[in-house]
Amino acid sequence: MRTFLRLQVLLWLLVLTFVPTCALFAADEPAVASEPEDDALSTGDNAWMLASSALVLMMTAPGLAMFYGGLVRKKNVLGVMMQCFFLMGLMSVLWAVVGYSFAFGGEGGWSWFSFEYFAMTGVGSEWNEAAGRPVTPMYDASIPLLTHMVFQGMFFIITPALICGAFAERMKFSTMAVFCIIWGLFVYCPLCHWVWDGGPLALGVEGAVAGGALDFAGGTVVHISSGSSALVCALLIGNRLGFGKDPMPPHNLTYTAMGAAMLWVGWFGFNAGSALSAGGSASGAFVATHLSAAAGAIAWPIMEWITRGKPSILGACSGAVAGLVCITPACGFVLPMPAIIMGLAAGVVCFYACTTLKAKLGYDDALDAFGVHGIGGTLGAVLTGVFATKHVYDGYGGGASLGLAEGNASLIIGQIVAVIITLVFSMGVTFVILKILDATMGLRVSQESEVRGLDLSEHGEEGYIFL
Amino acid sequence: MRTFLRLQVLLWLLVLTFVPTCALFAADEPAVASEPEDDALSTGDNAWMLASSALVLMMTAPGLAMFYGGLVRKKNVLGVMMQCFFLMGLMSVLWAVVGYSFAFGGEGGWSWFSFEYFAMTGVGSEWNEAAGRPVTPMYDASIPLLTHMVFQGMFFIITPALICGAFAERMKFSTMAVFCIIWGLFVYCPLCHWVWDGGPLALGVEGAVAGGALDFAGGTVVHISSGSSALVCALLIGNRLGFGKDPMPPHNLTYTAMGAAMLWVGWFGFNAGSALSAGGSASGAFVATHLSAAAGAIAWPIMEWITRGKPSILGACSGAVAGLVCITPACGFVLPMPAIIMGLAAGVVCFYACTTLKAKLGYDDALDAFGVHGIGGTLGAVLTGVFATKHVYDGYGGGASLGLAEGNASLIIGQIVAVIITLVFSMGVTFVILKILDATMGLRVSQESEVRGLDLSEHGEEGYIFL
Amino acid sequence: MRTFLRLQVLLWLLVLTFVPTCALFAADEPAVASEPEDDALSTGDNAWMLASSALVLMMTAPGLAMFYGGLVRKKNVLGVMMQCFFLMGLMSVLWAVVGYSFAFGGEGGWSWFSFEYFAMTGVGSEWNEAAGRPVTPMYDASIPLLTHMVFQGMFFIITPALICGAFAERMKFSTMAVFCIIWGLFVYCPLCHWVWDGGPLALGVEGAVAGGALDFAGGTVVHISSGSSALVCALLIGNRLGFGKDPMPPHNLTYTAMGAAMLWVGWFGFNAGSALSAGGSASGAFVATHLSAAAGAIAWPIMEWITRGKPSILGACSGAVAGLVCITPACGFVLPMPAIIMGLAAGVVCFYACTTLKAKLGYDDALDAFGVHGIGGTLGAVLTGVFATKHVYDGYGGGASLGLAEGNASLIIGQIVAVIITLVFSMGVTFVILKILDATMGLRVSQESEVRGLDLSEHGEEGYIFL
Amino acid sequence: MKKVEAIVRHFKLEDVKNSLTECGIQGMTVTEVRGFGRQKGHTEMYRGTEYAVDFVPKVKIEVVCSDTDLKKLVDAVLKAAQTGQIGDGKIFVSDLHESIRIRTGETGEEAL
Amino acid sequence: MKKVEAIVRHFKLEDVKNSLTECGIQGMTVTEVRGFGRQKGHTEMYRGTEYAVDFVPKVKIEVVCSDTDLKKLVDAVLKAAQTGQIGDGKIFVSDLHESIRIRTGETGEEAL
Amino acid sequence: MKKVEAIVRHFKLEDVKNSLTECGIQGMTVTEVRGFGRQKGHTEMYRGTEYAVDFVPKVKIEVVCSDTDLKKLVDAVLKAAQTGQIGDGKIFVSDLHESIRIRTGETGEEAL
Ligand SMILES: Nc1ncnc2c1ncn2[C@@H]1O[C@H](COP(=O)(O)OP(=O)(O)O)[C@@H](O)[C@H]1O
Ligand SMILES: Nc1ncnc2c1ncn2[C@@H]1O[C@H](COP(=O)(O)OP(=O)(O)O)[C@@H](O)[C@H]1O
Ligand SMILES: Nc1ncnc2c1ncn2[C@@H]1O[C@H](COP(=O)(O)OP(=O)(O)O)[C@@H](O)[C@H]1O
Repeated sequence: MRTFLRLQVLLWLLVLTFVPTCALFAADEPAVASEPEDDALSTGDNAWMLASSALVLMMTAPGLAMFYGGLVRKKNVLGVMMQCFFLMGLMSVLWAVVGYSFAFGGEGGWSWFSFEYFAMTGVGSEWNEAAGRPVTPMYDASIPLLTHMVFQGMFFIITPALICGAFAERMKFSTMAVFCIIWGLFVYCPLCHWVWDGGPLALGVEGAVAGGALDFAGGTVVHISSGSSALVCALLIGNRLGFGKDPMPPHNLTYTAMGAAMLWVGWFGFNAGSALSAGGSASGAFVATHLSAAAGAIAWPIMEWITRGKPSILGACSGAVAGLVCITPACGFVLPMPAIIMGLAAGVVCFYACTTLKAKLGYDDALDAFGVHGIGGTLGAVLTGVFATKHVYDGYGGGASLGLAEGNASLIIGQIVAVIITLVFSMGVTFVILKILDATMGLRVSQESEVRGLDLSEHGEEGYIFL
Repeated sequence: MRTFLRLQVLLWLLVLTFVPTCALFAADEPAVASEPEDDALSTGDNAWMLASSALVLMMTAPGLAMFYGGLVRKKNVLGVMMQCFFLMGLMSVLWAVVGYSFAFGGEGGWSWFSFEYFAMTGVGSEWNEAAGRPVTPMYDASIPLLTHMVFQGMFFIITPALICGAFAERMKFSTMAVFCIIWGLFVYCPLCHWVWDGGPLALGVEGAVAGGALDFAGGTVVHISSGSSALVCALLIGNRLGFGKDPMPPHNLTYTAMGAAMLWVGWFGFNAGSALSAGGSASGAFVATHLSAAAGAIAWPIMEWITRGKPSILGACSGAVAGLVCITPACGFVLPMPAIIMGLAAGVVCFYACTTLKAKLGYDDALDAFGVHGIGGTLGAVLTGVFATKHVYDGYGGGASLGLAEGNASLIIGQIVAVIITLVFSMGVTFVILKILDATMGLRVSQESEVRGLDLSEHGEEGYIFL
Repeated sequence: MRTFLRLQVLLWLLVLTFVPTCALFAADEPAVASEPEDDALSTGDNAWMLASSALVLMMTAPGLAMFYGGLVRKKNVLGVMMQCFFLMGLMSVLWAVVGYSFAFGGEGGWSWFSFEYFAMTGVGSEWNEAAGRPVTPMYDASIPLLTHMVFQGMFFIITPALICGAFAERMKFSTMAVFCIIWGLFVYCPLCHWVWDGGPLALGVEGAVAGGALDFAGGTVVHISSGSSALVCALLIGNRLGFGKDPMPPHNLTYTAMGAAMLWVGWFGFNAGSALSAGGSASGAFVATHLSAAAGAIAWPIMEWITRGKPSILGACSGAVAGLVCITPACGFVLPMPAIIMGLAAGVVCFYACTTLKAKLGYDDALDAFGVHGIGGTLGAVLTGVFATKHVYDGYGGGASLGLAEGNASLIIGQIVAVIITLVFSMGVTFVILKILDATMGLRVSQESEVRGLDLSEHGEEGYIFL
Repeated sequence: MKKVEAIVRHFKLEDVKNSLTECGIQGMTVTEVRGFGRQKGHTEMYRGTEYAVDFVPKVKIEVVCSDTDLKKLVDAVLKAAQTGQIGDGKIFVSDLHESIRIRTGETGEEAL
Repeated sequence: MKKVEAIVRHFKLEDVKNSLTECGIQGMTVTEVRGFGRQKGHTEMYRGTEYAVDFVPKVKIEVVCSDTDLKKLVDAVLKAAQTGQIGDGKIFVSDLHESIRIRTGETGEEAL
Repeated sequence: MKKVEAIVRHFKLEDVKNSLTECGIQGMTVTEVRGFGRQKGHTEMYRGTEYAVDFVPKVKIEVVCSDTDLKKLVDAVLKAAQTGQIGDGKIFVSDLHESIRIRTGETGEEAL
């Protein structure tokens, strides 16, 4: 068993070393003598996009790592932090080798297996004989392809990391890693391609399903996909030992609160960075993001105050995250006040999803990845169809009405269809992946390991040694 | 009692939902067909301002939340973190609905109740028929109004959050929330209007009091106002139970140190962002900020070293914050070396304020909000009158001398007058607000709740569950 | 003894106050009436450089402070955090007064004692009579000298802070401070001058040693210098009491992990900021940095997995840092895929350095400053000579081959020579400094203080009071 | 009166508490301890240095009871805490001289 | 010799310590414990899941004293720790066989 | 049977454990405690407020042994824990009524 594991690991290492080595030589091909297009690079846009990329990485760790880490029991704190941290490594390498190519390479349409950018071909800069200097390929007029690649790569990290909330405290680390690789290539990449690379879910693309949908920063691609997959994970892996019997309170809410704050800060990069520039659109997305988070951060604890007499910091944090999730697809299309409404709605709806609904259904989505990201993302995608406005984004051209609130009903239909496709696709593929992994590697640590905690059993370390 | 509370809460929720809904339709008014002015938008300036806004939010949480959270006793750690976090939600929504309009709307002068930007009217982008695209209103030539609004909104969060240091470990959460709302609208907004929106405290404005004053990033508006209000709070709410008898050491200085470091980092956004652009002024403010913080971070522990034999990390952190506070009004007007002097002065003066002075007077400003922000802010405002120089800012036009060190005595008089007005106004209004709240809601939790700690009694949660 | 200390401290304080005061008047000299050159300032470049400066400060604290703080025993957590925090103050003031002038003032060549920028002369803005406004001196066409100064100043903080990892848990605080001052002026400044200010170690400079070397963001200047000095420190100060006998596990790996994540995020400022602009070069450096960190973050734990059966979070963090160190000299010269190879190599090599090698040699480099920064930096400097490519940087002009992989062997020779010079110089000077300090102040705290822990004995504080 | 000290596994605390309250015990005091015994600890590895962590986290439950309740109580603990694996823990019983309720000053079995 | 174990409220520790030193006690040992008793714990609510936290934080003070000092000592604790509210805690007294000062090897009451 | 409670310095735990296992002891239980005694605590200063921290961190080691092993055991602790400085700690010995191994239900010295 262990030998098998080691072999497997060695294999990976070889592959990981091999692929870039090949690419190294691939990149050594004779440089094309075309005219440089990078004169149009805007340092302002690039400055913002680089800062945004840093902010989005900060969301996964320390952000999500602390947020999730604080919510589990002490014996599993390193387990979840390690999942986040390791994914920062694993998914980034995967993205550079094939992920970016799958997601953003090739033509539109359903198929997503393009090797156009395989191992960063054509992404890095190249000596340009005509210009007499190295030239950086551009994504569009204003930022380098490299910037676009690395910014999008940060999304490829945090999306599977969000799922880890569902199977926290019991999943095998090795299986988690393999799951995230496959999930990334077979769920994230296609969705990303369909929505953001002119695929059949994008608004305004010819032949788009139900006219296509709007998703500014990842309501469908990131949150619905991860949240719904998380539900499948929670169901297939089963409840934690002692769930519903033993108390499993968050072991360090100070971490959770600080993690939530970092998520909030980092989300500015996530959402306003999705403008891919530093103009008015980025400012609008920034404001909408902030106000929705703010509204969520008060709505949830106020619900607690009303129904239970006390507002909690976990409620404020959960509400802020719910507000952030909900505004994600909408932030580049809505005005500030509707952003507040969306945040309030997210706070109230996710509050019920995580308390009443979850309790009724009895599944153990340990850290509420589904309740917050699945439900909040769906709500956000639908409300985008309501509040998107021509005042912010001229989606149909010529200043035609956009959202339901402006009197146009077609967008919301596209939104709902996109949500359904995302839900069905994500959950279906996740189900298949998990079934296969369950049969081959096994999903869950042994009962003994679970009782001892993942920190010791999976990583041989302890979180705190305070004696 | 509890029913009353609930009703109250419900009411708020309604108001909060209602106002934006109105505004939604308000924003739907026919778009003006004016020429777009946003061609002059500088992506570089906007990139820096968006990054700065993110940095300033980071100051409140994790920054201030960790800084303050570490200083209280373990049983109140969530209490102070919750205050910071909840204010991030509450003050932001308030700012969008009326705060920004009060602070930056309408004409100059003493009156500040303008509804010009009520519920973000005229702030968000709007479909522009003439241009055939949505157009973002600009603050001045280079950044959108939205950016200015959200950047200034971050100040509206952290300023009341600073006050929380004074009544930490004993204030009722509900009263704290109501207090901050009223304080924001009746202390912060007018001060902001008077100083930064061409009001009677601004230098160079016709009819300015005593010629007006300089305040680059909030010496008066943020630090003196919050610091002096904090003193009133500490006096009116009274000392913590057992103050002076039981030991009340900081429960987690590692948090305090990390929070202080994040405050330092975030303060670059606060100060250099106050240039509202990314040119030489921002660079100068950045450098002055950094050097003053640095000087404070060594001055305070060296004072401890001399007087007590040991430099402490709490001293280094306190000194850095004192240096940052002190340079805030001055950072855009002084050269690097005077910034070091200001930092050294702040470290030494605030050291005495927090140790000797406080001990003598015997009030319980739990986390030294007055000693650091009140005293440090006052010192900074006065020293701005000394060290401001025409080499950095041409305040009077034509290269006339600015500060006392350059031989001009009129600026420092304006500074001192502005300080006095701010002190009297802030403390007076705070006193009235607290007296009213004391009579209606009560300021303080019950004795039993205080003994148990705010985490459990006000929020029903525990910070750490390490068993 | 104590009186002596106090006197000493007082003296410092005087000097620190005196120098800037002089400078204040120095800066008051009649302004030159030259033409302003700051019209060429790029707000985009400056926006990115200011954000980068903030990011690099964040690397020292909270980043490094948490990373190192988590690795020591609980009783020394404040000790290491204080070292980081205090250095943020001390080194910054030193940099402004003389450091920047030594490092970047004057002509090239071996000598580095220039007082060109002494006490910020000519760095801050100045009233320009011709332009009728204050003018900010520029570093090169696009960013102010002030920005360059503060960005480079952040490096001057973190470099000695890295060394603290070697003598953690036993060094006297006062000696540490004096050591860092001398080391900064006599090791860091010259190296910086030789490599980055057109000195004899820079590629393409006339008379460069062995043709000069490439060091984009500090492989030699920062990592080899600090790492090798760290080894000397560890050897001269001796092992911790009980080393090899008592268990000394990291007391808080959650801090270490979060600190490593912040280092990763901050390193984007360190490396991509070293482009000193926000164009394609910054994007390329950003991507290389991210991918190398990612590769390191998987390589090290996979090595653990293979050799010991379990991947650890400390391994993932160490690997990420190793990858970051290794790519530092190379990030602006290599393509994405070679960056992955360099990260993998760094993960594997540093893993062996910190486990097998260190165990064999038996020195107590408490936090592996040498194993990670010394070894990783050396590896990176050499591999820069292998993978640097004309596709990214036209080092020799005209698109001539650069690295060994492109067929040019001369660069790698320059790299190796630069490494050797850096190693010999840093270790030699460090040895001398330490010997002198050992004879005068003493390097190590008393045995009793070491047993009690530095938090109490050196600073009179406790990290956590959780009772 | 007798004082019973039971050292049990961490995750059995909830069960033991329930089992004790079922058999009528109204009070107990719990302490976090670390135990050394036949059950081996584990090794932790930090950057190549291996540490043997010999002490296993356990929970100590102290209950004072009347001599008559002793057997019932011991049986309750035995039943609830047993897994049959090495490391289940011990029960130590000793005599108590006196017990006093601080609130009222009551002494003896009344005070329990 | 007697060993006195007093389980008291957390925020009474300072008072009890002072009270004990006043009546001449020169040493004691304190442990953090959690108590279960008449005083009910509290419920905590995390995202809709309610946990009953039955165990209340208490402090255990152990003092070894001579038989003659016993009464004085018990009275001192009683006085300092009493609030009259449920949850004030208990005092347990047991016999001690021997006590030794590690530093000197002294035994018996000399060792205290 | 006897119960030995040794309160020792924190950094002596490893030594005492080794010394005990060498003399054949197979089990012990360790608790973090804070001690008050001749050894003075320290003062901590936070922003000008000085706190006297009277309680010094110590470790309590509990070992149950047969009457015959007692002397050997006490000597082992004495030897390993002594530094000769004030604050070395105490050893308290009391009688034990019964001991039971939870896993098997064995009682008496068999249970140790
Ligand atoms: N002689 C002893 N004195 C005090 N505590 C003991 C003694 N022996 C065992 N213990 C405690 O009992 C626990 C369980 O003992 P162990 O030998 O591991 O398992 P088992 O009792 O099932 O054989 C230990 O962790 C320790 O806390
Ligand atoms: N039988 C017992 N054995 C051990 N400890 C007890 C026992 N009964 C009570 N205690 C301890 O005494 C504390 C106070 O007891 P409680 O019943 O809450 O209040 P009171 O003693 O005022 O009635 C409990 O928290 C527990 O730590
Ligand atoms: N009477 C006592 N009862 C319980 N514990 C005591 C008593 N006296 C001392 N101790 C414990 O022994 C430790 C060492 O005692 P101390 O007086 O400081 O040193 P020494 O024993 O060397 O004189 C104390 O910290 C305390 O934990």
